Amino acid sequence: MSDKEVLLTIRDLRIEGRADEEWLEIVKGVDLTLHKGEVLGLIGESGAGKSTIGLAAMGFARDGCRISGGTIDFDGIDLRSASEAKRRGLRGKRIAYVAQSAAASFNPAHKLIDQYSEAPVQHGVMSRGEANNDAVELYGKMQLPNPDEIGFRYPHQVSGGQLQRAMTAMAMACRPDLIIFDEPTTALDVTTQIEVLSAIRDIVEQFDTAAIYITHDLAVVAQMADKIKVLLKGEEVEEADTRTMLNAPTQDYTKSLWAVRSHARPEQPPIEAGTTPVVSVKGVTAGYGTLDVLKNINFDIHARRTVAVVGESGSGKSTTARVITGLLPPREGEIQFNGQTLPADYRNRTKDQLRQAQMIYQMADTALNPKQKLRELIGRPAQMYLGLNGKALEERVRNLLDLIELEPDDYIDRLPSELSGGQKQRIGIARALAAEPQFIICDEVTSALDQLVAEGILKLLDKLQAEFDLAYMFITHDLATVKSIADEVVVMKEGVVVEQGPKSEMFQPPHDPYTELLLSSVPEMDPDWLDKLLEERAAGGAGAAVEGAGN
Amino acid sequence: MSHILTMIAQRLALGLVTLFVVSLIIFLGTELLPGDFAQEILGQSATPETVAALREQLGLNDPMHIRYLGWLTDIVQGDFGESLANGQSVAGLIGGRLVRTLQLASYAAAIAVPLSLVLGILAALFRNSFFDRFANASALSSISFPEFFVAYILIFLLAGANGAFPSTAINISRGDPNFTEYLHVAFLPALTLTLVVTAHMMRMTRAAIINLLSSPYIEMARLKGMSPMRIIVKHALPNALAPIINVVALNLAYLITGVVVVEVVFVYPGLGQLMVDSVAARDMPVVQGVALIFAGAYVLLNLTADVLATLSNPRLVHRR
Amino acid sequence: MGFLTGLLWLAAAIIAAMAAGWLFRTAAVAVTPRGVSKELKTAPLTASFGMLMIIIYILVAFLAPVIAPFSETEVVGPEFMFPGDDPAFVLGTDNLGRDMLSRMIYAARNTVGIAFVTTALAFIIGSVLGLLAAIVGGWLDQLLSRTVDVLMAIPALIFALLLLTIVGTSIINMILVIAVIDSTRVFRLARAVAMNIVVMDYVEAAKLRGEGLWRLITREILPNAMAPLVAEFGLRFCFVFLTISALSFLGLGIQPPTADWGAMVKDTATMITFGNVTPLLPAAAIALLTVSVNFVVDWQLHRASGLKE
Amino acid sequence: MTQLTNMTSPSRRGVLKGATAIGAAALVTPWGTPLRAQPVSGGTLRVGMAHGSTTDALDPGSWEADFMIFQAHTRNNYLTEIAADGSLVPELAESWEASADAATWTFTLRSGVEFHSGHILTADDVIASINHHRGEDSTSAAAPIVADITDMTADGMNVVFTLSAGNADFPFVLSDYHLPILPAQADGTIDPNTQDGCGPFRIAEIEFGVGARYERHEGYWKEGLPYFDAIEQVVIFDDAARQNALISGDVDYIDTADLNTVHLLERAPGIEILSVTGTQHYGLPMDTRAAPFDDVNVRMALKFGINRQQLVDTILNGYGSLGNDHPIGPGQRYFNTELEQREYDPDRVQFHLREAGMESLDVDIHLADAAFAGALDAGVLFAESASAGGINLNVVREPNDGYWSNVWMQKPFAGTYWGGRPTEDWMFATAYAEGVPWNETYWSNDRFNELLVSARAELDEDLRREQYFEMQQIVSDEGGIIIPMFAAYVGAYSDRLAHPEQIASNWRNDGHRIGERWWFAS
Repeated sequence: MSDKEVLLTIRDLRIEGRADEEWLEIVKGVDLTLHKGEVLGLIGESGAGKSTIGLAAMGFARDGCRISGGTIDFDGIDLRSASEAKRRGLRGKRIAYVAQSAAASFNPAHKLIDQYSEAPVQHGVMSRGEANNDAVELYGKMQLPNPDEIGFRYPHQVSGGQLQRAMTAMAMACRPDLIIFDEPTTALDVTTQIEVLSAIRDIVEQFDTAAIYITHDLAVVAQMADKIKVLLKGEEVEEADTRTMLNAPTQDYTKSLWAVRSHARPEQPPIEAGTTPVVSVKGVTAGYGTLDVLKNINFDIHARRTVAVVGESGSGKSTTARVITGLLPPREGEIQFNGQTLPADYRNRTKDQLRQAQMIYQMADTALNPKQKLRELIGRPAQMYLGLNGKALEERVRNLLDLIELEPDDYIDRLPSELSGGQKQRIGIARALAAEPQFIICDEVTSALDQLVAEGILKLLDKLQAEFDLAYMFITHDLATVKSIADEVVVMKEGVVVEQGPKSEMFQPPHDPYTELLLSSVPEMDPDWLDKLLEERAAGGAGAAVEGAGN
Repeated sequence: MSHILTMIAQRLALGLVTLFVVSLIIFLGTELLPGDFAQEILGQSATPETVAALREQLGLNDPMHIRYLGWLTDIVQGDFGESLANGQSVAGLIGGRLVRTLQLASYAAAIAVPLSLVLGILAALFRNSFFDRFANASALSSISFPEFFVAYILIFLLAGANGAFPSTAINISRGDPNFTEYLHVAFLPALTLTLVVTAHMMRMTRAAIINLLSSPYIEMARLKGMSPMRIIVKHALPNALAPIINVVALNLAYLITGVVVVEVVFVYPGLGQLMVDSVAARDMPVVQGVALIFAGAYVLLNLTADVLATLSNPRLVHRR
Repeated sequence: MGFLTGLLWLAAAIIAAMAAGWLFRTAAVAVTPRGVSKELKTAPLTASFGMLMIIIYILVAFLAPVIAPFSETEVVGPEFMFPGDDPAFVLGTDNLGRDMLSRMIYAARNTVGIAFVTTALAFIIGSVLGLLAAIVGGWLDQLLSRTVDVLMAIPALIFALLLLTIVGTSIINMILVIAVIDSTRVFRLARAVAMNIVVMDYVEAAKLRGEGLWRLITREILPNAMAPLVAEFGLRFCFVFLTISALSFLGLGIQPPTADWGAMVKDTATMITFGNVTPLLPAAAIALLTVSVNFVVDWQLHRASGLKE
Repeated sequence: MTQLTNMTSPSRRGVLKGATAIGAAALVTPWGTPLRAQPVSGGTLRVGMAHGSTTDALDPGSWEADFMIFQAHTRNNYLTEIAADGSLVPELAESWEASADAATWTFTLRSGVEFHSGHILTADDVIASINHHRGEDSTSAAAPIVADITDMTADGMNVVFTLSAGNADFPFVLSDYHLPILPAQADGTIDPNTQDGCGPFRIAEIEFGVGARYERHEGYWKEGLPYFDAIEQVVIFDDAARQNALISGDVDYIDTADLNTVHLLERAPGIEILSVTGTQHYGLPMDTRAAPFDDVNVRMALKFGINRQQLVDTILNGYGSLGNDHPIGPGQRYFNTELEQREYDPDRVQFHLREAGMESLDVDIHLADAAFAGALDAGVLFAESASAGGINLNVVREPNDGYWSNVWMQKPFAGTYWGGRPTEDWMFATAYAEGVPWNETYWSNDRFNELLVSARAELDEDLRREQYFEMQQIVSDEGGIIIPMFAAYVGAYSDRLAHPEQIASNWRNDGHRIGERWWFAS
């Protein structure tokens, strides 16, 4: 690779971000060299400064950030000293960007093809007609269905995986020398992720475009990058070519990243026959309007057991949770709690019934009232259900903060905005615990978190389960998580339970075809994994179902 | 598109109900006012005998519900009735004034809407700059002056002996001016109204746009190398249209229904004065007629706003 | 020339205002406790100026009897004296020969007080109902929303005129009537804002916890709906002045001899057509307060929006 | 909201002998006084008026606002006319004759008077026009003033009126603006909505509450009149707008100038101010049945507590004169010149309060600017001055809307204004006699009521004067109304207009007859 011409050189890059009117350094002297046609993977946890560096490669800093030091040289142009107009001239034309969420990054008001042709037309690369024809061609290359027609749709009419491919096509519109991919598949289901990854890899190779591929997922970056740079808190940990990095990392931090998936829950003894499950979902059919989202769902959850409900978006996992909590009364069937039928609507449940079933949400950001301090967030259920007040309440809150491993004195008067993502999720847990429930629904609680952090949360949940005899229903799309935490697994697809049983059975063949597809789509830390998988599927394996799995 | 037509039909039906309730409220409200038509029209010269005779003659002695039902029966057949005061048909009384009210509202809107959009867009583009704050402060100042006072200041500055514009719109009631004459004569009233409504629309435009600037698709547009102006106009504005359209509709409704003070100051014969006079005289058929027109204008403008806001949102036009 | 001089004066006024704002901010940062001063440091000059002005208005309102040279109602001199005619009357006298300056000072008390109470009431009514409609939904939402639709379809001024004539003019009635009419506007905004908040997980969590309606509204939704409501408060506050002066144009409004800026503008407004600046004084007092309030509101809104620039 | 009739000082000459009056007046011109300059014909007079409503109507019984009263005199003629000097002169009636008991009146009509429609005036027109206001089911505001007529008969060009009782002032009644002569229809009634008339101008166009346009009536019977070719009348409510319209030349004449700024208007180039004082007066009536106003000492305390000069200076800006708590103006025939002018006197206030057994007095006064222009300010000044004598007067602001039905004669202490009546008898009988509908103070005084009846029939000039003097004394000292000021009619006009030397003071706008009395100077 190094025999090729150097395209991008970054030296001693320093970027500051503003917090409370003070400037803090968030990127602390990073160097980076990228040759033409080369793909660099940037990995690190949130807060490592990956995206910020990626954007800085375009001479761009987000609002509230500023590039405070170092040089950025793109093909002989000093991006720091260049005029804004000159930088604008490069963006979209010679350096393009593919954002994490295509759904949010496409302008909802314009058709895809108009957004495609905007950059080439505005930068004077092509006429509008040429750009439109080009779009169709690239859509085809990106393996989008109906390439002639799909551009004339609005973003909301196109599925997430397709949008992400359309965005990659859009980035390619001016045939840039460099593309920044900022976590392009993070928001996608595993089965969709594969298509997008392969499409991106093909097109980058085809046009010999250099790329910076930003992600927190090691297995993904292993498929995409020629070389990998590991970042931690705005500083480089190490850089090496992909295979070297995977096989022989030199730094402890890197090694710890590589070793993440170590948590495994010990096998639980089988449930004695005749034990009354804590929660029992019996023949539930439910939906919105006339549409049935759930069809005849049945499963039990016992004390001290974790049931993982797995499926891709739209499979009905969260709807099941809504039925159990009483937010969505089922059309048919019922929910039993310790053998007692619960009123279908939460408004008809007693305070104690409400207390017994708690929920932890996926997005801690929206699940915690941003205007309440932890004292109130955590204390409220205790106050409400257990009648604690004054000193007793304060004591309880401190106790709960201890349980979730946050220093009470330091945190009790903080607002959610003053916490990190993992800490917020811990608060969600503490809030659920405060009610002293028997049963907790965990809705994708780790999917928005970095792996190390997620690991910590899972451990904590395990510990708490043992301590308080809790029953968990664990909703997730991530099979790795299932492996590490579940006792039993329920696989759902399009509102139906496809397969269910103890974890040990589920991860052993033979599988239901859908379960098979899910399992095989989980990226592995092998640079050749994607190639092999695609080959297998081309040969007529489980890949036949891939297209149907898109949302 | 059929769901939009359904929405329009539903909203029109709802609008009819609104009109009905408005007419009921106005009727009851006017009934509750102290004094009735006979007393008010005779004023200080009322004697018990003449008041009684007038009531008898106009049927004001009938119970309230009979009179309301009578009016309702007529209105359903499209008959607005006649003024109690001078027997002129309400439709005739309203007709000419409605046209003039609409003319003035359109004139003011033709200045105010583009002006506030442009100012709002510029303020969003140069946000927190001197221009932004100055435009904001000026707009706020202009709406903190009462309308009649704004009118007087404009008259003082732009009309009078050597001013460029007439101080009153008397010439409009003197005869039908042609288009350019109209623009000249009605300039000051239109400008006054413009100053009154611009601030609200401008601030909303600015806020609606700025609200979107942290969206990922705006960042995307910036990363595609688009100019700030293009980002605001092509990327932010289309998505900010719904709240802007809404506030524009509210202000247009105000231009039609709320301009009695400007009418008075500029001697502009519009509906507002008719409404105030009729309320003062308890001339129920006219009050009801004008109230219906006002409520109707409000309902229609709101409906139009909602339809436009829907049309501006591809998610609502092109369902999956 | 006249235009240029005007421009110069304007520039001087702006510079003076900003300087005052800067001085105020510096002083305020120095004397306030750490938490507050940290917030204050973030205030732009416009907002500092706005805060300074609001404080001055409040001081003037509270200290009116102390600082006013004459009483609110006493006839102290010949009518229509111009500023400068007599050093005793700094701003001249009004149409009855009362001291303009004293009236202006007392009016701060009445006008600001009434406008504030009215706006606050409108917000309490409008936002509680709006939040209620959003959170309860269903028939209650339909009922409230349709009612508000109907009320808004009636021109506000004419509606106010009707209601005030029915219930009689007194300060209390006026405050109630304007507040009720204004609350329809607040309702729409509050409902729209709350609609976005009620779908948040933390509201769902609170509902599932079994929280009562009142607590949902006051603790979960309202604090998060404050920013847009506060922004609207700034504008509504100013519209209340206008409504009061428009009502006095129609012969309703604040009782004489109570001094009130809106009515003072109305009483002397005709003078402006002869180039006499008397009515500009109360009008400017309203405008300055409005602009100041909105500067502060804009700052708070900007902070709340989290848009960092 | 305006008065039924407004007229002044029908002067010196005995009204009974109407025919002689013509003879005297005819020496100058029959309908005016000596002219300042030779009138010129032509031009369109544009008039801006402060009052006029979209609820106005053509029916003469409903006329109330100045807009319609001006229209009335521009389009119509009346049987009698009050000349600019205040004397009663003939118009459509050439002469009139009364029986000895003044209960039967014979009016001889002018012959050959042509209506705009070409119709020629007959006695039937007169009977039909007056009948329109009579009868049980009359809705006319003028019903009370024609209630005394029991019968009317036509005899060629004579009309004989029979009254229920003698009324020496009857010819004055027929000049009332509600009583224009309109053409009779075949069934012997008038069409109240007709636009026909026999006045100097015909209606070309009229839109209520907005304006009207009149064109010269070529067949007008008054020789050489009118001078203008056409008149445009526009309603301009707003004081500033009206004055601006005059200054900028959009109108030539405005009927009302804002008293707050009239001194500024006066300085404007080419603008003249027109001010006449007549019988228009502002009052503050108290309900004499209600405590504390049932005590004459309380009433006196309040009368002494008001600073009349201050009100005239401030509220009227000097355009008016002091009132003496009775409704008779200084220009009237029997104005009591011997009555001492009441002055502001806090000591007397206290004296009368003590007499009433009070230390201090707390009362509410209910006012709105609908009562009279500046009523609220007047109330404020009254409260200020009264406080020195120990009266705490609280001014309650009432809405303009509905003032006359809701506040006036409903609240015990309010405001009022009267355009006045051309004769003392008419004024007293309208608002001071016991039990009459507009006795706004619910006042009753035996001696006064006695005098009212005897003075009406009294033919001896000196005795009559004596009786009216005493009545004024009684009203002033014991009556329930404070009348602090007589207000001038203040208008303004462009100096391109010219007018006769003497301007009528019975009404605004030269008795609302500027249409036929004024002309353009060049």
